[in-house]
Parts: sequence; C-alpha cells; structure tokens
Amino acid sequence: MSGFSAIGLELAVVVGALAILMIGVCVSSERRSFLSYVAALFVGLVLLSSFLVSWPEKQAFFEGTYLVDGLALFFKRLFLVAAGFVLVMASGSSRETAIGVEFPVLVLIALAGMMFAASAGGFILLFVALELVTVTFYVLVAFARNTRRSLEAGVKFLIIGAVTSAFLVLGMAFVYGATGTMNFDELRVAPIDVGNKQLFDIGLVLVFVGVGFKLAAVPSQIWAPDVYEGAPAPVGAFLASGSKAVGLVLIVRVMNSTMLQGETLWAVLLAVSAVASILYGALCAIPQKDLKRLLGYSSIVTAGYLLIGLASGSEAGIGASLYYMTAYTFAALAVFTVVSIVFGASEPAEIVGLAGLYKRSPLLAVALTLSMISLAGIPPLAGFFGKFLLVKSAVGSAGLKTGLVVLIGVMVVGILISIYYYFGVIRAVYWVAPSKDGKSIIVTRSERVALIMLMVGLVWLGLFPGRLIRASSGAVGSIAPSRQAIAEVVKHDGERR
Amino acid sequence: MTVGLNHYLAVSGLLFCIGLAGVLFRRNLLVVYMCIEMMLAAASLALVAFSRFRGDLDGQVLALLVISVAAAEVAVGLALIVAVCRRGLKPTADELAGMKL
Amino acid sequence: MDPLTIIIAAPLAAAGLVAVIPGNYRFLIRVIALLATLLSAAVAIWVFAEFEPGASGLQFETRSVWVKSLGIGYHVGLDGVNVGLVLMGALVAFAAACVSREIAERVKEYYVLLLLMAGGILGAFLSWDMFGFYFFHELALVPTFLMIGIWGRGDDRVYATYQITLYLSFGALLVLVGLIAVYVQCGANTFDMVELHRHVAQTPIPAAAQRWMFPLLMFGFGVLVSLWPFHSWAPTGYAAAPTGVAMLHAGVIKKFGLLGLIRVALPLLPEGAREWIPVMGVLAVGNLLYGGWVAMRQSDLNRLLGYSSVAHMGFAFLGLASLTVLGVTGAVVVMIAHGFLAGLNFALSGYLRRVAGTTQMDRMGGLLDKVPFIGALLVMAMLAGCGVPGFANFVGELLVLFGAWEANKTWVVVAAWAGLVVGAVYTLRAVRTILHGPLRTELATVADPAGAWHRSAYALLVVALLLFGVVPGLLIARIEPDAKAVSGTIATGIEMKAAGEVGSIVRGAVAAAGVGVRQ
Amino acid sequence: MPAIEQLVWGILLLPLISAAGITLFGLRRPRLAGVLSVGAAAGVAVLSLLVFTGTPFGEWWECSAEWLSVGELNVPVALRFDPLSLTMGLIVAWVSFVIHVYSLGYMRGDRGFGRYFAGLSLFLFSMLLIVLAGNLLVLFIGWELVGVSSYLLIGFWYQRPAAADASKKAFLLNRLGDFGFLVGLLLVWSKTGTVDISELECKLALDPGLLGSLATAAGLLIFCGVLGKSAQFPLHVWLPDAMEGPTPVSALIHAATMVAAGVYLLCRVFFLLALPGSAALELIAWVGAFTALLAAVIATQQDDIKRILAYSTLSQLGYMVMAVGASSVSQPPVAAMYHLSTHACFKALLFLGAGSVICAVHHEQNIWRMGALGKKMPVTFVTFLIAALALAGVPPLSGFFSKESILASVLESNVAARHALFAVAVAVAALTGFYMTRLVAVTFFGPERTQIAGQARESGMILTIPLLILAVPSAFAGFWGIDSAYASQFKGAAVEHAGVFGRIAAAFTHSPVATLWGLGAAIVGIVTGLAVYWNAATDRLPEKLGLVAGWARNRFYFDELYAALNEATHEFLSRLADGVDRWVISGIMVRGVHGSIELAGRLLRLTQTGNIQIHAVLLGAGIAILLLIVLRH
Repeated sequence: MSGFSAIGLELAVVVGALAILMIGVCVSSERRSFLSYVAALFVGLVLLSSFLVSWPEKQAFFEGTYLVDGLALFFKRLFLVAAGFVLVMASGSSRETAIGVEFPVLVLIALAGMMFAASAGGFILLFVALELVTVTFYVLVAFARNTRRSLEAGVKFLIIGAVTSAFLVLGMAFVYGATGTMNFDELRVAPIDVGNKQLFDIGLVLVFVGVGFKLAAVPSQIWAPDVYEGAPAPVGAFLASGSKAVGLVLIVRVMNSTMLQGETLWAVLLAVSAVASILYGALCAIPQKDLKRLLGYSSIVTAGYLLIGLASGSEAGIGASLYYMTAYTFAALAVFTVVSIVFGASEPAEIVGLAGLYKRSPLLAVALTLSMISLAGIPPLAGFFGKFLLVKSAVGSAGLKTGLVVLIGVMVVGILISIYYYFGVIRAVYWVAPSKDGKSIIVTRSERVALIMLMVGLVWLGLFPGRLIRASSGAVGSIAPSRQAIAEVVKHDGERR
Repeated sequence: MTVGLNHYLAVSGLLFCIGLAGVLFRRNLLVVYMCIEMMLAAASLALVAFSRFRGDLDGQVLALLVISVAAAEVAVGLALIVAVCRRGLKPTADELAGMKL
Repeated sequence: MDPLTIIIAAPLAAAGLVAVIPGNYRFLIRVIALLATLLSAAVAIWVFAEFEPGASGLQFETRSVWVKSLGIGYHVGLDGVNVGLVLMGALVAFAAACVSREIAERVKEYYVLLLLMAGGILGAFLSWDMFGFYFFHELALVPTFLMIGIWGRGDDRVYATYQITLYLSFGALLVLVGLIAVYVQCGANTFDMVELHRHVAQTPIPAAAQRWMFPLLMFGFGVLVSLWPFHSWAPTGYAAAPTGVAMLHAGVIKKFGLLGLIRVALPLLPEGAREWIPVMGVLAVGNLLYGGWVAMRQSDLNRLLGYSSVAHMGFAFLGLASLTVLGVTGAVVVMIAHGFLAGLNFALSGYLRRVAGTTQMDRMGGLLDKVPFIGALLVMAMLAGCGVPGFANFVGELLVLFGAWEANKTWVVVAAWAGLVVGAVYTLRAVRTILHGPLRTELATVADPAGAWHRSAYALLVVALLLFGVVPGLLIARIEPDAKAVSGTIATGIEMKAAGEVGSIVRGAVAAAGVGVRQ
Repeated sequence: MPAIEQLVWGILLLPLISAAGITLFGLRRPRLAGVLSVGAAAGVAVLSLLVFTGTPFGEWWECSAEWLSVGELNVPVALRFDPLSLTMGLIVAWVSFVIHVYSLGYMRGDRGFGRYFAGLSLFLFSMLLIVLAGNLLVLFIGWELVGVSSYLLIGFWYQRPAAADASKKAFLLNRLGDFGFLVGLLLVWSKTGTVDISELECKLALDPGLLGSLATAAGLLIFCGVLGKSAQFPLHVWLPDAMEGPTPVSALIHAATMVAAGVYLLCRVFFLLALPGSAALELIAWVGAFTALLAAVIATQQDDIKRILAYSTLSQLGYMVMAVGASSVSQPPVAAMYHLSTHACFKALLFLGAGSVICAVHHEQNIWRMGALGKKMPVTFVTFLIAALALAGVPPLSGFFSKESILASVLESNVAARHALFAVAVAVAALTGFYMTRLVAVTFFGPERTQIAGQARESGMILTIPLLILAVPSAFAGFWGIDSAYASQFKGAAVEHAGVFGRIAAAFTHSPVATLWGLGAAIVGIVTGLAVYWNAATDRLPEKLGLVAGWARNRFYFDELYAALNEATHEFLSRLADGVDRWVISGIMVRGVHGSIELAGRLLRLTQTGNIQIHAVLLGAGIAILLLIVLRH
C-alpha cells in the first residue's frame, strides 16, 4: 500500500469538502440546506468504502509520521459515523447552521483533521491534525455568531484552546528535549538520561493537558460547560463525539509510546485526572437546569470514565474505554439531535422545557429516555456494557491497590450522581405536566431515520456487544505488538543490569 | 561565557511565563491573544533550542509548523474578536461572562 | 422453545408487542398483559410440578453463548432454590397484572414497563450466569423507578423516587463490583455460576480477597433487600409506588439480593462468609426488631407494610447467617412466602386506597362491614404476617428460628420476640384501626368495586400462602438438597479452618465433596 | 388398630373441612354453615367416643403423617392417644358439640352467622390438635391456632370497639406467652434433639440430666405459654375482657376448653417439669395459687354476669395450675385434670345459663339489673344452680370430688410451704362459695330490679336442651371415675372406688382433713353470701370493705399498670426506634448524604465563574497541582 492510498480516506474527505464548497457557491441560497444531506451521504459512502479496502495490519507511512493500524481505523470509522449524524442534524430544523455552505464544509474539514489525528505517528502530525480540528471548531462553536451565547462560547473555546495548545507545544518540546525524537515508535525505546527524567515527566504532563483539552479532562475541563451550552446543538454533538474521541485516541497513542519510561507517571496522572474529572463533573452537574450545559458537565464525567479504562493500564482497559467512547457517542448524538429538534440549534435548552415531551412527540421522548438511560449506564443499553467493561478492567487490575480502590469508589459515586441528574431529565419528560403551549413537534424524515438508527445502535450494542468488543480489543491489539516489544525491552534491560 | 541550552530554555521559560501572566491579568482580549502567541513563541523557542543542541531537525520542523498554525489561529481568533466588537461588546473577559455556574 | 425461556420471554415479548399497539386500545393491551403473565405463571407451575426434588444438577437447563470473549452466556436452569422463587414471581406478576386495572392514565406505557419488570426479574431468578443475573435484575429495576415516578402517589413521590432509585442503584453497583471481583479473582474467565462453583471447589479464591469481596456483596445485596440500616428506601418507596409496582418489587424483585447471597456470596466466598456472618446476623436482628418497632408507629398502611417487609427480611438474613441446612431452607421458604404475602398485602392496600381514598389508617375504620371479602383477606394477610401457622410464613420463620438457635441463641430469642410479639402488635393494630370498630361516617357511602379479576388475584395469592403453609413439603423437598449444598460449602470451609495446615490438596478435596452434593 | 386409625384423622379433618367449607361457601348461607359446623362437631363427638372406647383402658398408641422434615428437624403430624388425650378429647368434643347446638339458637339471625360457625369449627380443629398432638411443635401449632380462632371469635362483633380491643389484647397477651413457649421448645430441642413427646419422655427417662442446669428454665419457659393461654398471673388480664365475645364462645373457649389447654399442656409435659433438680413446679404452684386468690377476690366485686364467671374461671384455672405445681412424680397431677374435666362441664353450663339469661333480658349483663329470674326461667335456674353448687364444691356434685382431690394433693405435696398453699386453696374455696352465692342470689332471687327483668321468659328448646345435657355431667361426673382414667396415664396412682356412696365416703376417708376444710370453706362462703345478698337491692359489701372492694372492683388496677408499663418500655423503645429512623437514618444519614453531595455540587459549581481569565487561572492552578502530584511520586 502506498502512502497516498493510505491517506485515501482523509483525502476523500478533504476533496469532498472542497467540492461541496464549490457546489455551494453555485447553488442558490434556498437550496443550500440540501448540501448537508449531500455531505452526510458522502460521509456515509466514505465509511462504506473504509470497509471495502483491505487495510494492512500495521504499517507506517511518510517516514513514520502516519500510521495505519486497527486503532486508527476504529477511530476513523467512529469519526465518520459521528460526522454523518452531525450533518443530518445540521440539515434539519435548525436554520442558522443550514444556511451557510460553510457548515458542512467545516464539519468535513474537522473530520479530516480527526482522521489524520487518529493516524498520527509522531508529535508533528499530532499537533498539526489537532490544530486543524481545534481551529475549525473555533469557527463552528461561534457559528451562530448572531447569538451572543454562541459568540461567547467561541471566544472561551478559543482562549482556553490556544492556551492549552501552548502548553502542548511546550510539553512536546520537553519530551523531545529529553528523548531527542518526536516519532512514537522511536520514543518507545528511546533511552532517557536520569537527568532528563524530570524534564520528560513534565513534558508528558503538559502533553496530557494539551490533549486532555479535547477530552475535557481535568485540568483542562473548564471550557466544557460554557461551550456546550453556547455552541449550536450539532456542534455540541460533534464536540461530544468526534472531538472527544480525538483526545482519547491521542492519549492512547502517547501513552502507548511512553509506557516504558513513564509507567507510574501515567498511572498516577490518569488516576488523579480521572478521579477529579468524575467528581467535578458529577457534582457540578447536580444543580444544572440547562440540558446542554448538563451535557457539558457530563462530558467531563465521561472523560473521567474513559481515563479510568486507560488508568487500569491493561489492554482490556483501553478496549473498555474504546467501547465506552462508542456507546457515549451514540447516546450523545441522540441527545443533541433531540435537543436541536425540540429547542432549535442555538437556543437555550432548559430542562423544564421538556415537560410533557412524551405527549408532544413520543419518538423524541423515547429517544431521549433511552439515551439518558444509556448514559446512566443501565441495562440493556450500550452505556451499561461500557461501564461494565470499565469496572471490570479496573477491578481486574486492582488486586487491592488503594489507588484503584479509590478509583472504583469514585466511579461508583459518579455513576450514582449521574443517575440522579439523568433521571431529572427523564422526570421532566414524563412526569411533569406539559405546559400550556405544548404543541406537538414536527420531526423530519431524515431526523426520524437518524434517531431510530441511533436508538437501534444503543440497544444493539447493549444486547449484543460481542462485535464491538471484538472490534475494540482488535484495535487495541493492533498496537499491542509494540507493547509486547516493551515487555521484551524491559526484560533485556533487566538482564543487562 | 558560552550560551548553552539552559540559557535558551531560561529565556523560553521566561517568555512563557510572561505570556501566561499576560493571559491571566490583561483585560483586553486582543492583548490576551497576543500573550498567547507569546507563549507559543516561547514553546517554539524551546523546540528550536532542543533541536539545535540535539542536532536533530524534527524540532525545527515542528517549530515552523507551530508558527504557521499560530497564524491560522490568529486569523480565526481576530475574526472572532471582531465579531464580538461588531455586536457592540467590549472585548474583555468580564463582558463575555454571560454563561456561568 | 424450552419452558424456562418461555417464562422469561412471554412478558418481554408482550412488552414489545404492547409497545407497538396504539395507546387507546386499552382493553387489548390489558388482555395481552394478562395472557402473557398467565402464560408465564402456567409454565412456572408446570415446571414446579415437573421438577424432580433432589435430582443432581440443574433441571430444564438451557445455555448458549452471549459474549464469548468475556465468558458471558445465557444460561437458565432450575435448582431447588429458584424453582419456588420462579413460581412465586410468576404468580405475583400475574396478580400484579390483574390488579393493574386501577391504572387509568398512560395505560400502554404502564403495561410495557410492568411486563419488563416481570420478565426481567424472572430472568434474574432463572439465570445461572452472573452477568445475566445482574443484567436481568437491572432490567426489572429501572422500570420500577420510572413507574414510581410516573404513576406514584403522595406528596413525597418525587423524593421517594429519587431515594429508591439512587439507593438501589448504589446497592446494585456494589453488587456489580463484587460480581466482577468474583469473576476476576476466580480467574476462570467465565460468569457461569455452575462453572464458577466447580472452579472454586478446586481452587478457592484467596482468603485475603474473599475478606473484602464478601462485604461488598453482602452490603450490595443487602441494600437491595433493605438490610438494616440500609432500609429507608423501602417504606418511602412503597408508600409512593403504584400497587402493581409495590407488589412486584416488595414481593419479587427484592428477593434477588437474597438469591444472590445464596448463589454467589455464600458458596463462592466461604472464608469471607465465615468472617462476616456475625455482622449479617446482627444486622438481621436489627431488621427484625427495629423494623418491627418502627412499623408499630406508622400511621400509613403502606409505610407499615414497608417496614414490616423490612422486618420480614430479617428472618431471611438470619436464616442465611445461621449457615445451617434448617436456616438456609427456612430463609428460602421465607423468601417465597414473603413474596406471596407482600404481593397480597400491597394489592390489598391498593384496593383499600381505592375504596377509602387514603392509606392513612386513622382515616379508615370499620371497613370490614363495607368490604367483607377484602377485609377478610387483609385479616388473613396480617395474620400470616405475624407468623400464624397454616401460612407459609410460619414454616419459614420456624425453620429459621430452629436453624439459627445453635448459631446464636440471643439472635433467635430477639427474632422470636420480634416475630411473635412485635409483629402481632403492629398487624393487629392495623386490623383494629382499618377494619374493626364502628364504620367512619365519611366512609358510609363507599362501594366495594372488587371485580372478578381482582378477586382471583387476591385469592390466588392467599391460596398459595395456605398451600405452602399446610403442605410445606412441596417446597422443602425441593429446597433442602440445595440448602444442604450451600451450608455444606461453608461448613467445609470452617472445617478447613479447623484443620489448619493440612494442606491445599485436602482442602480442595473437602471443598469438592461439599460442592459435589450440588453437582 | 387400622379402623381406628382411619377414624382419628376424621376427628381432625371434619372440623377443618367444615371451617374451610363455610369460609368458601357458607358465609352468606346460614343454614349451610349451621349444618356443616354442627354436623362436624357431632361427627367429632361420635368419633372421639369410638376412639375412646376402642382403645383398651390404660394403653396408648400413636399415628403420624409426614409434614415437615428438614435436616435434624423432623416434625410429623403425630397424634398420640393415651388416657390423658383421649379423656380430654372426649370432653372437648362433647362440650363443644353441645355448645355448637346451643349456638344455633343463640346466634340465630346474626349477620355473621356463617362467620361465627367457621370460627367455631376452626377452634374445634385447633383444640383437638392440641389435645391429640404427639409432638410439641404440632401442639404449638394448635396452640397458635386456638389463639387465632379465639381472636376471631372474641372480636366477632368487631363493630364494637370494646370487642375489637379485647380480641387484640387477648391475642397479644397470648403471643407474649407463646414467645416463652417457643423459646422453651427451642431449648428442649437443642438439648435433646427431638420435639416428639414420646421420644422426649424416653430420652429424659433414660437420662434425667439431659437438660442439665436448664431443666428449670425449660420448664418455666414452657409454662410461659400456659401463663398466656390459661390466663395466669401476670398475663391474666385478657380473659375478663374476652367476655366481649358471644356467650357460647365464652363458654366453650374461655371457660371449658381453650383456657384449660394450659393445664393440659402442663400435664402433657409433666415428666419434664418434674425432672430432678427442676424447681419449676414450685413456682408454678405459687403462680396458680396467687392467680386463684386474686381472681376470686376480684370476682366478688364484679357486676357483669359474664365477668363474674370469667374471674371465677381464672380462679379455677389457678386452682388447677396450683394442683399441677403441687404434684410430683410420686403424686401425678391427676387432681388437676380431674378438676379440669368437671370444671369444663359445669363452667360451660354456667356460661350457657348466663347466655340464656342474657338473651332473656335483652342483652343486659349487669346482675344488679336482673332479679327474681328463678321463677320465670325454671330450666335455666335449676341447671345454673346445679352448676353453681358444683363449682362451690357441694357434695355430691362433680365439683366437690375434684376440688377435694386438689385440696388433698396440695396438702400432701412436696412443696416447701405446702400449708400456706393449702390455706390459700381453702380461702379460694370459701370465696368461690361466696361469689357464686352472690351471683345466684342476685340474679335469680330477690326483687325484679328492672322492667326488663320482669318481662323475662324462659329461652327456647334449642337453648335449654344443651343446658340439660350439660347438667348431667355437672352433677354426676364425680361418680364416673374420670380420675382413674387420668391416673392410668401416670401409672400406678389409680384409686378404685365402687358405688356412689363409696365414692363420697372415700373422699372423706382418703384425706379427711382436706375434705373437711374444703367442705367447711364452701359452707362458710355460701352462708356468708346468703347473709349479705339474700334479697339485697344493692351491693352492700363496698361500704363494709372499703378500699379492698374498690380495688377488687377495679381489678387491682392491673390493666392500668400494664398500660403504663407497656408505654414505658415497649412503646418507648418503639418510639425511640421510630425517632432514630426518622431523624438519624432517614434524616442525618440518607438526607444528610444527599444534602451534602448537593451542597458540594453547588459549591464546586462556583468555580465556573464564566470569566475566561479566571478559567485560565484555574487551568494554570490545575496544571500546577497535577505536576506537583505527579512529580512527587
């Protein structure tokens, strides 16, 4: 496989974006909302084609900067799915996102950035791809710039994003300084002098902070509530799904490549961040009244869960995080779809506004309920299995080390609190009487189809998780040989000494 | 006295801290934004310094990319700040604190 | 299709069917719900009758792979312990469907959730896979929360809903962590309980691990069964719950925790059990005495019933804590009997609420004249509740007392006091205030709306209580061999401790013999 | 004895079937209910007679059916037929048959006719279960079930608050006793490994030290059950209240049979009470004596005809219990059972007579509102008089013989202070004569005190025939050798006397001191009673006795004392538990956790100020903290 065919998916997406931009210029403005459909369809085609190509097991391109392996592919497909639903969402009822041709184009460009990021083989591509995503999102978040909230959210995202990028670059510089390389494969086996160890550690923490910005993990979680609240609903959906997954895959990659030198560092770092994220997000979410803001906090909690899987350090743990990310993606997409239909894309989403939704639109009520239940981690939906796998990986690596006990304890507390606030939403949907002006809500056909697909996905993943578990463990397994290599290196090291 | 790696790093660190302090304490968002650019530049300086003393070009490549990405960021950032001003808002952090808690 | 799968699938399939029927076909929806639960009940009766007491291994067993990589499977089967529980669960579910005619709003949603509850809990009872066990239970639990929230009553219902939801979720999460710990520590890469029993017989879980895993499961399951002092969700929740939900939850779903202790905690973690059993005994006594005392002071019938069910669970815990054949058998009988009884009690209280418009006991009075049939049943239920012979509860409580006597005499004396005296105090007070005395004037005009369906539901439960009370052999012949296996595992555990340094080979052999009784 | 074995199950099943049948089909069909219930009672009476005669004198046999068997606990439904149970069974069956018939008349037209007979049948079943049980656990089941049927029947007129309260009280106090009984049972089981009476007797005979130091405790715990069921001090307070039930119920359950079950139980497990080293019997004797005296004193100052009889019952039960307590292995409790049997007949007769009177005066129960009924109701009067004299212990009526034998056994007992015990017994005998005279004199003689009393007429046949039937054994049972039937149970204590006069003479020759004292006491009591109450318009006793009479009238304030005691202990604990539940567990623990988490959320949320620069500060601080934590490891 040549380098260009290796980046074929990304190229396709970029070309698609440009094409839509061109078409958009020519099409009259009334028919431009049509472009989102086209983009969604196109993304679907790319997704399909990703299954038709036979990908190499694991191969590096462009002198090791670009990797094709199971992990990259897993995430690329996840990004494609997320982008597809986001585009459908954008095409629907929300006026302001559909009018411009820019919206689908920007989504596609961000998508391309995400896909590149998933394949990053070193810090260089990591940074560039990450910034591609981030800069695109600055625009997307502030897309409804005629509303003050969207604008404010954009500025906040911009400032915090830029600061964390600075930390990221500094961190990369330190790691580079300590090891002399930016390539992940070389990093893995790069020797570090004792004098440089601290530099390396600080560098890794800063890189974690920079990448954790995408994930919304403590300490760079602070933007999430404001941005989720202010951004248009489809953008929120993309933040919760694609953008968060980018953070996850990059942390997995960095962690995987520095595990040898920084095993305890990662364990402590991830555990502390996970605990803080879960507690912070869950506690702050309790008194929330705006659904989008609530999702912002819950996204912080989710980041914590994802980190727990990584913190357990096992292959199963990382697989669990991947599974949970997928489940979360489905649920978050469904919730944001409902929000954008019920409230409009960039209006405030007061939870009390959901009163009597079961009467106004049973489909939306059921979709919201299912996704809330899935987010709360209750069977038989996807979220339950995700949390189950996470707990399993944590317990599995626990023995009875105090750190992981705390982690599990915090996780239990977090799940409980999240049940509390998710049930608040369900309560508003079902047992608060509808307000007087509760008209029934019109759901377009494409939205209906999208919602049903998401619901089926939630239930399917909950009842028959086997395939996805295999896929996620396969994805993790594809980077495992290198993990095995680590073990060998460690052994050699030991023998040498 | 020969100028060594540590000197570069000290300068870089100093710059980074100045930038950070600016981000934290300046009122005008435009200035804040410039301070962020300063932080990026400081980080790039560290990169280049390491690259130079390691005798490896990767760092310099990344530094170049950082500069170009920063330019893109500035474009978007300025546009946003302009949009803020066009809505008749002052570009300060206090003014843009509508969403909270 | 095998019978056990029918028992589980009938309500679940019906739930799916009802979900696609338009909401205004109320009659059709009710009929479907009734037929589905009736089918479950009929099959449950059939397998109960066909069950061969004392035969080795599981009966009516079915297994298939679910998630292979994790060792999760769909594995259902009957042993002596769950055969009675399933019968009880299916009958109570049918009764709950019968009394649910009182629901007037959002009938369709109500029945979907009710059927989910029924199918879920029956699945949990039948499952021999720890994952399925937990999964099905959660499937039953979540509708409970929703139903209390949507169709609940009383000013307190929002608080009650949140409390029961969070409290039970807390218990369930502890259980989940505990079950996963069992899976991990066993290292057999399977959630199948039969496999796990077999595996543990050869290589027991390290004692140090058992010591922290057992309390996790004990308190986790304990919360689900309202183990003192983790009980306060029960009275609040049941006071707010609609009738059918209270029946199903108090009667059936609550028993999941006890079944979990019998299935997982006791046989797989004998060392941990040995260490923690005294704690469980003390808490059981807390349930009995404290629950009873608090029940004495309730003025709301549902809260009284809630506390009385807390108290009754004390007997089950005490029986398990005794670790004797008698005690464990008694505990299972108590579980089954209390299932019928709680179902009956809450059905009756729901009925009285319809008649009198309240569950405040001091606002009722002299109702026996107005509702002779229901009143008579309430008297019977109350008498059954305070352990009068002829009802199944008596048998269970008696066995528990006899079984626990050797384990700890103080517990038994306190339990006997609580069961015989305190129980009688609050049940008789309830009868006195609700049914006896002159009819209150504001109730003079109430009518008795008991229809045939209602009557059949109540009668069914009473008949079951009486049947198993008069012919306890029906249950006991089935339960005893498995109770022996459970208490045997722990007993060998104690022996192992006594033997001290005999060595792991002997330990394994002894444990294998203990479990061999089951297999 | 295959034929008999078939029959004996019928004894148990007939009333059970009747109870079930009435409950299912007869609650709205009085005729069906009556036929079923009375038919069952008649069947039981006949069957019990057949079994009695079919069993050779002095022998015993058992039959059993599988019921409950788990591990080491094996509880078959075992029926034991020995002289004790056979005789007792016969009495229960016949007395209850007579009362069933009487009830047909007494309860006619009541709305709860069917319910009444269902309860009666259930009672008959449970009572027979107690009597025939060959197994202590089965006996306990019967024990509980008679409690239940008693509860249902006392509260038969549940609309009356008094009846409803009385039924509750009766059940609860019985439960209190049963608690002790059950614990005693557990103790015996754990020490001997059996609850079967025969097996237990065997084991204890082989090894009298089997119970060790717990022999006294076991005996007294079982005696607790007796305290409840037989209403002995301190659990005696329920029985007078139980008179709120229909009069035939009082006659059957609260006079003749159920309350006597306690005495029967004591005799059943006498081998256990009389174990060497057990001090149970002595205490039992004193409890009985105290109850007898207490109740007799209270009876002198009651005005309700049924309550007088109720206290009299209490007193007589105390007498019997005392007799059991005064017994020993060498001198078995034949006297107690003897008195139990005769008492069953004449006390039932007294109650039925009282019922007849009550019917005649339109449910007036205060004797001071009756008077001169003797002439208007001759049958009732004569039969009532016979029973009263029998109770007072006038020869040659049945009560004389049984009371004489109790006095004799007390005098000859091994109890340390047997003379004091005897003095109490004699005093009670005198008091008995006194209050029965009072009752008869005020009710049947003297002036018509109210209009209702003046209009009274004799009751119908269905009420009077049972009176006549019961009058026969009340008068003549002393000559039937009931005592020797019981004596054969305990081997070797049989006393054979032939002929009517031989028996009377024997009473005097056998234990002249006791008999003369007893007879003298009865005469003193009767004469005093006549002196005070002959033609009396009001009760003059209170003026003369003052405080004592007041206390007796108010039953020595036991009800109030118990209420206060209960309030101070059990209710207090319940309040305490409720308070803890409300404030500590639901309050501080549950709501506290909830509240503090919510508070934590609200506080933590304050970090989200919305100001980007503060956000940036937090970000920087977070990074710094993270670096500190990580680098410290």
